[in-house]
Amino acid sequence: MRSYLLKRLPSALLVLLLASFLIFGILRLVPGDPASALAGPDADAATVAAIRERLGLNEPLVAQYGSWIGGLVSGDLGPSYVIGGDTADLITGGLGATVELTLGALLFTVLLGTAFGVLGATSRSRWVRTVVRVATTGALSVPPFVTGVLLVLVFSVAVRVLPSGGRVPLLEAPDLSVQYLLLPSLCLALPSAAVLGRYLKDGIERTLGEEYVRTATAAGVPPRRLLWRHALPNALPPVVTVLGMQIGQLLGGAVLVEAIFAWPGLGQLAEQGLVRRDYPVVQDLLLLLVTVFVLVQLLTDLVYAWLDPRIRWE
Amino acid sequence: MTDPMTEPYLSPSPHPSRRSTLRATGVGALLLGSVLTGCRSAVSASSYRAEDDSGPRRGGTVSVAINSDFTPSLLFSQSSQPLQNRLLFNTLTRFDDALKPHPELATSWTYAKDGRSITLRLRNDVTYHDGRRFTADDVIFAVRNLQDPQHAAQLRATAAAITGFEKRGDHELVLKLAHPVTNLFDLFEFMIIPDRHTVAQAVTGKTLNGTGPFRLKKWSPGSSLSLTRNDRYFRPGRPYLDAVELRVIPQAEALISSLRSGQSQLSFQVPGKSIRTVRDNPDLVVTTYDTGAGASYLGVNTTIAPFDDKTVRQALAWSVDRERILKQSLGGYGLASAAPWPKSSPAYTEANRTHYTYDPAKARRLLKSAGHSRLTAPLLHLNSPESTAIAEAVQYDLQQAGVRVTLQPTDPATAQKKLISQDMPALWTMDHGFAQVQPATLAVSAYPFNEAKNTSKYRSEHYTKVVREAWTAAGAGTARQHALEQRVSDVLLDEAFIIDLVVQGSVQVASSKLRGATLNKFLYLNLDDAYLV
Amino acid sequence: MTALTPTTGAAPGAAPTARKAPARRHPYLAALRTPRGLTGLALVALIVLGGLLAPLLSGHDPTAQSGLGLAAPGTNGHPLGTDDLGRDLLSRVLYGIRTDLGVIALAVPLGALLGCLFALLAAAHPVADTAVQRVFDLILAFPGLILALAVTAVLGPGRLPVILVIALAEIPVFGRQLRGGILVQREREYVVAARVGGTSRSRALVRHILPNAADPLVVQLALSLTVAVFLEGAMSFLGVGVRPPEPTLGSVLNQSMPYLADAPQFAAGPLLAVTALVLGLSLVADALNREIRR
Amino acid sequence: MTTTPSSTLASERAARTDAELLEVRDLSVEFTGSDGRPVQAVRDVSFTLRRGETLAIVGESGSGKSTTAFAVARMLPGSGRVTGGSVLLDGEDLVTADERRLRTVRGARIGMIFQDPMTSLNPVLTAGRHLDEVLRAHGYGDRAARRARAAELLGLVGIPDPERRLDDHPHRFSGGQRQRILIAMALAGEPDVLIADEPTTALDATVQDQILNLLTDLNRRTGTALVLISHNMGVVARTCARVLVMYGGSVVEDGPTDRVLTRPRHPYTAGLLAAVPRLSAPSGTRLTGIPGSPPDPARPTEGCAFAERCAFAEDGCRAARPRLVTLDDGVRAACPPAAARTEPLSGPAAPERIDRPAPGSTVLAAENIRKVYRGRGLTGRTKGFTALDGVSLTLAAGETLGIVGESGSGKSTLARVLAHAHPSDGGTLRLHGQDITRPSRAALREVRRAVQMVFQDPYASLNPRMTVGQIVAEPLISLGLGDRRAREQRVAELLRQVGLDPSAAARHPRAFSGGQRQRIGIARALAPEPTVLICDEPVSALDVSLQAGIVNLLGDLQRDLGLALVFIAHDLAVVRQVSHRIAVMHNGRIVETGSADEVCENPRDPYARALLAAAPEPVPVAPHERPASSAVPA
Repeated sequence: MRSYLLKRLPSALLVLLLASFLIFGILRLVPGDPASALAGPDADAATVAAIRERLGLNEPLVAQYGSWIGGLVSGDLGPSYVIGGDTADLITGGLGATVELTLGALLFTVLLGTAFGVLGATSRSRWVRTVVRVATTGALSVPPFVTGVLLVLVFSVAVRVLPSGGRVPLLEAPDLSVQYLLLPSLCLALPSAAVLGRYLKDGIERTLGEEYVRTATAAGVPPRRLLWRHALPNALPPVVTVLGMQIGQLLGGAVLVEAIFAWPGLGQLAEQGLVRRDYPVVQDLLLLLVTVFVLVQLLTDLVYAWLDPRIRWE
Repeated sequence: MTDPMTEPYLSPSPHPSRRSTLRATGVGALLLGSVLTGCRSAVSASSYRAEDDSGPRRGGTVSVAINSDFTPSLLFSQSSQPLQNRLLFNTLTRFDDALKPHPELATSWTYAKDGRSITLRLRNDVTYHDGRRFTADDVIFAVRNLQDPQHAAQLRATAAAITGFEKRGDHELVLKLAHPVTNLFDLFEFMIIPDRHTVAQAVTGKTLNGTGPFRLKKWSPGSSLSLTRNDRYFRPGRPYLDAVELRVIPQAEALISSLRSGQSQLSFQVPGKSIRTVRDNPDLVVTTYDTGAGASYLGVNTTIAPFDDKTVRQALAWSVDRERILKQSLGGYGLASAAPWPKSSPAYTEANRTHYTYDPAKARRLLKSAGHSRLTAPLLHLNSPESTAIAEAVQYDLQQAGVRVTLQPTDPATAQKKLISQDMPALWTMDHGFAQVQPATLAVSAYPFNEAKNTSKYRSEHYTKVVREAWTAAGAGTARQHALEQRVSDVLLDEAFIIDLVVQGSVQVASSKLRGATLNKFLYLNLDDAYLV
Repeated sequence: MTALTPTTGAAPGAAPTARKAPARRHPYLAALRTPRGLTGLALVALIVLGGLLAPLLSGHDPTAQSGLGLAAPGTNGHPLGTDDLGRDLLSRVLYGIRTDLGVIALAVPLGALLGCLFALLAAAHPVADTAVQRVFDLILAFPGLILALAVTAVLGPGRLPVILVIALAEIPVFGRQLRGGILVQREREYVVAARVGGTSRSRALVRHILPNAADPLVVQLALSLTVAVFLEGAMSFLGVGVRPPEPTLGSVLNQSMPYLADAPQFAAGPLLAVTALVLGLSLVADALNREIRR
Repeated sequence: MTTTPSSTLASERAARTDAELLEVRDLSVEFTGSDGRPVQAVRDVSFTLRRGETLAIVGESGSGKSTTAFAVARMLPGSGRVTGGSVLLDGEDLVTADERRLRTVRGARIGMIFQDPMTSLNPVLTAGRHLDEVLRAHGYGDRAARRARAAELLGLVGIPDPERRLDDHPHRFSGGQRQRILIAMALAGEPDVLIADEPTTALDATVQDQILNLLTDLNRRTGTALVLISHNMGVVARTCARVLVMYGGSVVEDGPTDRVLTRPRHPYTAGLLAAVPRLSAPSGTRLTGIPGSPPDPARPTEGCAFAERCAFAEDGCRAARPRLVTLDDGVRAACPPAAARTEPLSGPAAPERIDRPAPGSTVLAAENIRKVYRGRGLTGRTKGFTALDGVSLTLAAGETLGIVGESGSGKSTLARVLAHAHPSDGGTLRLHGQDITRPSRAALREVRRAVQMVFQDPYASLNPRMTVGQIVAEPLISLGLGDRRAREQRVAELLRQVGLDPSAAARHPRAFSGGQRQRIGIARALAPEPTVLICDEPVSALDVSLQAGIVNLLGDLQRDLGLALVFIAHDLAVVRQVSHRIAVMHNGRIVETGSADEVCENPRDPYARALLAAAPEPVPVAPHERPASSAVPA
């Protein structure tokens, strides 16, 4: 395991380095700067220049990049330019929310995806299979922002069972928090669950046709065990890869869902930061998202290896 | 940790049995039902028993839905989110609807005869949230603070007119003015008086030490600003509310849902065209303030041909159907007006408002007289749904008059930069503020109208002259002042470098259980007298 | 409980059938003739025709505004009613389809092409392979919508950033798939056979490896088109889509959101079109996938 | 999941010792073809099996032998369904039994073993878990008891150190060991019948030998009846007392193995026996085949399915499907002329000598060739695998060099190195004396013209996207030989040369059978007029009756074109017949070389001797060497 990680580390770092160039570069290319955002609509050019000077925006780009990376390495992210507060505080605040949302969505993705996959592949009832197919296709063919608005209309406005938006941190009041979490994570999870379900269904169908399942069937192993003990573990590795990619999708999709459900997460922060040109916030945040993605990929590979003994022992 | 949702004042919902049944079925369908049934509900926790209004009562939390977060770095300028200013801080005076100032931290004031100084007497029973007493030094600091260009306050010109301070004890202060200014009380309405020792932390949002009715409990960036009652507030027995929570809900539909679901009790940011969805809701009360939240205008860059021609600009002014824009793009909330002034403004006249009306034939005639039959021009607008709807309507109207317009949806930061650096294309639509107070403020503080330097790059000696006269005339509300203000209006309407479309009123959407919430002229929320029934 | 008789695997006795049956149709055609494929194709055709024939089908200019404001279906000869600015909804939906088709029909193939070029580059040399894979990782790691915001801020509004963002997002999707396909096909015996027969490396790639590695790409193409429809919608949602007043399915749908509770017919048209298009494309993808894997 | 306790099974078993254990009556099976029409894979098959009996079902691909076996346990894959007849297990009809009942039968009454031990074990479960799952399904004791029993079973099937190996995953076992684990699984429920579907086809000859010994041994020791499905007459001869020969979905002959082998009654059985290459056949003799190709189940004929290929067919054969008729010595045959015939059908034909010229000068020489495959584990540790370890050989013009060895011996790698499909890591290759180990681009072109290759798998080695014409023309285009017209003519000529109609050029490979595809592969290899043809297991994927056609074709081509052939195979008998010289490979080395007859008759190397001994011959074995015959144990 460790040697595997060591081997993957350079390329992961390379991705991070490239990402940092890209993030830094894109931000400087985007017109509008934090100084004019700060100065307000009635500021004169002198004011803007003063603010630019104070924020260090007049320094050469290389120096700006250096001080950014230097800050990252020393663990000091510095203050945000426009939004206010320390960048680190802003990001940790949003991170908690996004992690909650993503984990909630991941839970739904896995639960619904498994249900879709297993029922779709093995249900004897044509009716159940049709329902599953309609559900997965539906989840994939209605845009998430429509799903979100519909969910709110149904569960918060028509039938007031769940809050329409906002968040209570999970550690503060778990029972309330879960209710706030339910709709956004469901909305976020639906497309991923459908994708996962499809892959799982294909995987289960494929593994159920494998000869070792035939062997087990011929030996009298009951269907439930055939499915869960014999077919599923073999269907999982590719599904895990898909799931790893889906986590990326979930993080990316959070921008939209967080807006719909007023979820104060990283997506919102990223959008705000970008709209207001808050360089430190956007830079650190995007780099964090890239890091998370890279880590998830590593984790996916490890889980993949762990699931498949042939790779595990080699 | 007291969670606002679990305050002891909460009452059970009116139909518990039905509610819980629905909850059970609805949530159960969502897989996690079994976990949740029997727990507190996040929904019923926010609702209150409807009962007759038996007068103000103490207690309760009001949740205010806001569409953008509090931005501490913009604390001293007019930001998009100033609601919290009057909750945490106080101003020196407060306008009524007729723009007559009333005491707040200043109990009384006396203008010098020549209008070049004013003596303020301050309350002596005011303390900051941290216990320190409020004194004249805090006012001096507040004025100097606004003079600092880094804080980019729109009323800096007015603040800069204050050139000297004479302290007479801790609670009396004379402000010396470089020249008379008609909008000094606009400054007093606008300027919050922060704690001078913690202002550095204030602009990062760490501490917000004010004298206001509520104190900062916690700012969660991007999520909420939680305030709790200031027990030492100088108005005895106020505020009634225990806590206020400003919750950030950027997305309009989500914001409306939170009002309709009772999760929030108050918002001023329901887009006009969405108000119809809450108007008929018996639990919600829609109140409009005709003192506006600003005005939508069509800006013209006067350095780009053929818009350097006044006739062409006037043709544009005739070609837009303001009533339609009001109805279709803004949901009917506001006042179609060719002039920037809301009805409450001293400069408001019906003649000004209807100076231009919808007359495409006349517009075409004017264009023809200026030698044009077909024009093309880009039009910049913000990429929010509301701004886009206005821009689309304007585009269509201009096209009917023979001006083909390409829309340029732009994100706010880029638009801001172009606004400041005067890089706007030929046409743009945006909102401006500052028409709701003393008319002179508009021309000296609202950037689009600034006589010295504006986005339209319009300059004329005449305009500069009338503006400065109107600003520096001694004594507001006099007939002479009115006449001076009308001259400003005349220039604005005739030159048409800013073509006003609709003066938007602030629309307050509040729970029917919330009473007594008001706004000041700069959209600072005042909840001193607010209570929940 | 669930039935678990193995469901796949060819009938052993049926193997010779295919052998002597008259030469089979091209598998893609065969796939499209299955009920699933036909349904999907019909849906896609319906929507595409609607978009292509928009000028004939709707008697209204999609940007012409009227004093009607939001009007119910049937008002003043507007079959689906009008939107809040009094524009004919049917023509907005139809022209919206047209815009969407224009965008995705350009963006997805562009992304696919670039992805394939990257994959070919990766196949050329192990060093290039590593570099290309990192590029894919990089694109995948960026949240798509944040990328959309940034690209639009740099390039300004319009079709171009939408097309670029969609294309960019598709690069690693196609690239990874083709790269994997090439790696698998390269070891196939018929490729070795061709090499022994004197076929050059490049000719083997073009004649043998690519045609056989391309099957999953065709399926992916259909799936990516659906993703592109969503991405366009999401970009409209964030205000960085195609330049207004030109309608897109996403922008019309977005405009309808404030009225969802009170005037659901506003949302119904665009939603139906989006759903039909996406559903059709997924069915086609599904049918192709099944046929290819046989 | 209810399972019948084993005690009940035991009592049932005790109650019915003398009745027929398994009786299959008029069993018919249908599949749904790719065009949606039903395809009859098995029709009216009947047989009986008594306790402890051993029965073989023999046939070529598509004969319905495996389908029959699967239908007995109701394990038909895909769209397969029983359309008629009954399967009586101790009198209970399994055709009408429900899934729940079938589960108590599978494993407990009928055990099954499958062809490919590589894919028949679940890669993520340990050997112990495999057995545990089965024991658990049949309600065997608690966890500890099951583990003890699992170890016992592993020991029973001959896995050394069973306790320790319980926790190993399948990929840690060799192919033969995996097949042993599968057998242990099948035996775990102590079934009355063991159905083994081609249990040794995927295994090397020496391992095959061990597995067959194990099966017969188990049959003797546990009294489990054995149904062995096989295409290999040799395997059948040494394992089973009775044999059922199937062709085109029907049983054509049925009887005691020794009698069927010595005097086949059905012309197909006779042909099949004649087609099996015999080790005793000397080098340079022709193989015998059956003309034509197997019937298409989708297009059934009215009469006897074999009639088209039968030399003895009469008009009556094509009119009605013949039924099995019991002949004098207990053999039943579905051939009306056979009943009338008194003289035996021609048995194994006398080897026919090929008239071939003597080898000429050395064309291809390899010296000390090495090839190492780099390991590509997850950990990145490069644990190289030496596939070729100092191989030297020479090949003369017009000569056939046979290379035999088991899987992993490096023979396929050698083929690819010789054909320049893979580069070698050491040593020298010479073509006509010139060093071509690392050829320049131009030299490589010359090498390609001179050295061509025929591949093992006729399905995988033809690009499914191209027409036959394109495939055959590919080397011509690549090597720039001839213009378009010339190429077309050459393709037609080549197709004729390999015995195909030139019209085949327009069709895709999928329209052809395995044997025809292999001819296409040969035509492609011949296209640039090579002097050396490397044939990597060219017939091992083909049915016995078709092998002869390909092998003889290669012989004819050698004679006509003066080709030097490298003929790689694992079947010694075939190699001996076609080769001048034989090289025996083992672990990447050539352990023995010599003239074909010499190596086969007097092998010096112990490994070569073992290889020879393990080759099964389709001749009757002495009764004491064979498991319990039809005699019912008292």
